Amino acid sequence: MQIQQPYLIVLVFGVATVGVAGGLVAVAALFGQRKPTRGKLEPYECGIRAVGDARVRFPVKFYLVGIMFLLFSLEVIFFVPWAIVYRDLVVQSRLFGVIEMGIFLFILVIGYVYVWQRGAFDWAEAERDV
Amino acid sequence: MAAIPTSHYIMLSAALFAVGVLGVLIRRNAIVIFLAIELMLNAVNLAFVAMARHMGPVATKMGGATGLVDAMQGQVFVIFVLAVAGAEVAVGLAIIVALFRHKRTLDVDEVNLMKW
Amino acid sequence: MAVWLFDAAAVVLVACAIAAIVQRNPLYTALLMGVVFAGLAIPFVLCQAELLAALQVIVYAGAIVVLFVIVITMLGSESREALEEQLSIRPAGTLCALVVGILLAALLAGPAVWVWGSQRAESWPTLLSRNTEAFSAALFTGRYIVPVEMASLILLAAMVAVVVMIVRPPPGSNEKTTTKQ
Amino acid sequence: MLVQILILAIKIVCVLLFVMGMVPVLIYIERKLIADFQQRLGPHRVGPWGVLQPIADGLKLFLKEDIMPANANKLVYVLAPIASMAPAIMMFAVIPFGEPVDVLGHRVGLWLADLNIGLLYVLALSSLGVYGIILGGWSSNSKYPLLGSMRSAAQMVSYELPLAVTLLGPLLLAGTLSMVGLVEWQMSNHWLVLMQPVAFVLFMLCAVAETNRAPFDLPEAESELVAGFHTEYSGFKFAMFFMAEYAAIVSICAVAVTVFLGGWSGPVLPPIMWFLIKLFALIFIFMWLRATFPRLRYDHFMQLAWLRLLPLALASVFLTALVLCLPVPESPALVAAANAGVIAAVLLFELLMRARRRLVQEKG
Repeated sequence: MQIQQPYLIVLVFGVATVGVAGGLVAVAALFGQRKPTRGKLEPYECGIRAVGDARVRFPVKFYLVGIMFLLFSLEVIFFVPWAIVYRDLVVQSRLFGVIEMGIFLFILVIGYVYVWQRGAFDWAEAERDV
Repeated sequence: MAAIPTSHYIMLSAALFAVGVLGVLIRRNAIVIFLAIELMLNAVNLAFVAMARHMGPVATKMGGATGLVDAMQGQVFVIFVLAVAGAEVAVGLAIIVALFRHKRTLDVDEVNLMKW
Repeated sequence: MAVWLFDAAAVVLVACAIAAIVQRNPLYTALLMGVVFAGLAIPFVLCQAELLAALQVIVYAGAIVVLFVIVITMLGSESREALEEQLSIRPAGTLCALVVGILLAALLAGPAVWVWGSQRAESWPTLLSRNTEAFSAALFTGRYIVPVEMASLILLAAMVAVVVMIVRPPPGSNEKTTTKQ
Repeated sequence: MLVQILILAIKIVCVLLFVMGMVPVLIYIERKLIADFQQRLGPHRVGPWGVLQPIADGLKLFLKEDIMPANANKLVYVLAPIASMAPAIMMFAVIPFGEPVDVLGHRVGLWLADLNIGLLYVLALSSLGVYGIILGGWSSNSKYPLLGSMRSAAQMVSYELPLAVTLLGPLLLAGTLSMVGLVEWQMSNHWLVLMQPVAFVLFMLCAVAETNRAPFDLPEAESELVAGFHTEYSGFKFAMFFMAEYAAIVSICAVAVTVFLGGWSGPVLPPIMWFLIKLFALIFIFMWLRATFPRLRYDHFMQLAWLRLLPLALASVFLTALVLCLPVPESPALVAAANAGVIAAVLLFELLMRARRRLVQEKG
């Protein structure tokens, strides 16, 4: 099980990191003084009293970016194993790897161009489109 | 370190899948139901990986190509599940957002446009 | 050692999953699910699927749950009532659900009994040392070329669907919006 | 066995101390540098040449009152700084600082863990960095933080993609995901920055955006959003966000050094010195950028990611792949030329964009 030993170390390191970060927050909470007043606890709005609820609804653009990120990152995860074995693919049959990924990339580019042409990446539009 | 018996994986997978099914059954919030579906897909992924390891050498006997490649069948499925799950989430959340804009609700019991 | 680690992780994961589905606040549900999805990397690594473990974290915890969190925070205050559903505890229903869940888990765990005694994984370690390469080779040396391209097509379809549903057509086009009726 | 565990513990403590210790150092260097750029003195009161200033600031923040706004979601509010700090530090688990050395008869690598998927581990952690920011902004229950966090989230996910794609080029050439493997490959071949210059530049651009640094610091644009997602944070939790930002800079620069600049490799000086020299050189670039460029407009900024960097990165990867499968002996110069050829592609793309815009204008 030699191969998994580094992962155990990473797990230990992760626990240590979160422990240190959490510990710092906890210790700092003990030291800081605490004299809350109503004004202090109000949400900051440049000095005036907060108007309305803070949790406003956002333009759908923000969500669209998230979704495009998800779809494109799914495409990218297919590139990773391809890149790992690419040299082997070239050795086995020269053009197979590049053609295989070429088709994949071509389909991706169709989607990209469609999304782009429909103005999904056009943020100036978002101002009007709340 | 001893290898973990495959049965442990299958049981974890079964438990997570059952929790996912329960989530779909008992909740009415569309977002939560969706997350529960993702949980089920994850449980299936886990079963795929575990069975790939379990069946690895057996698959080698059946296949024609190199043993390494054949032993990876289960794992290869997982990456396709990931892709399909991602696409599903993208479209599903788009539907949820569009739905919310119209009906101001996420309750699946109140969304009965398709019913007549 | 590995078995302990696995079992501990399994218990935590199932606990988080249960906590997630009985949570009123969907943001907590999403975050707990994120923990479950990221935590599944542990069994994946213990199963010699390191590449998939990383992809699992990148795709699920890094993209899918982030998207859920963005949607939940984005829908904003008007939706607070819509988001937080009243979890009504009806004893009979809860009991039924529990019975269904246990039966289902037992049914699904059936294969576990089937593979209980058999330990066929011994010859596997010889493949281990280069298993990310093996995985990549399996995916790209030709056998799965059609599924790979199909995956790309599915993602293309998803892209088109999302844009059609969410983006308004540019002003001037006579296309009808699908979001406004 | 015991010795190994001891060595591991020492290594973990060292890495943690290194990252935490880099934060005050960076703050001091940055303040001095920016002061030089603007012909001011910068901190000079606390300690000789003001070197103790960051420590004094840290102590002050440690003892400050910790204000939690009413209506804040308490649990998430406390978790957010931790969630934004942990991934930045955890990235260091796979960074190799130097060659393996012999300690007490054990061969010890100057890295915590040489994962066989190191590069993906880095990507996974950088994609987790978004949580701290979204949660911090959302839980404060205040408008500026929420706006800042939404912007920040959109920005980070947008630049995440080209960042991941630029790492594919080196992966294609070296064929390994292990960080140590990458450094060793570069030692026996060439530094990857020579073969992938465009990818390196793109990576650095995305790194600046990922760490929310000027000129891409839109989430914390003072003139628009007060302080962005951490407006409502005070005391030590604020300091945590601050530290997280600097830790993220150090870790992303360390990744760039390992992947593109040959990690610890270099003549004469000991390997770890080379690593540090390269690291500080890249960090200097970060500060130089901040001193030189004004902030971008938000729509331009998002378009930069999606319409420029992403296609550019994909083209650079694909051209590299094309060159590798040519029936000629592989030469670094050819690979580099192909990579630079992407620039030509971009100019073409730019021309097409211009033409399209003109067409649209004529129509409208």
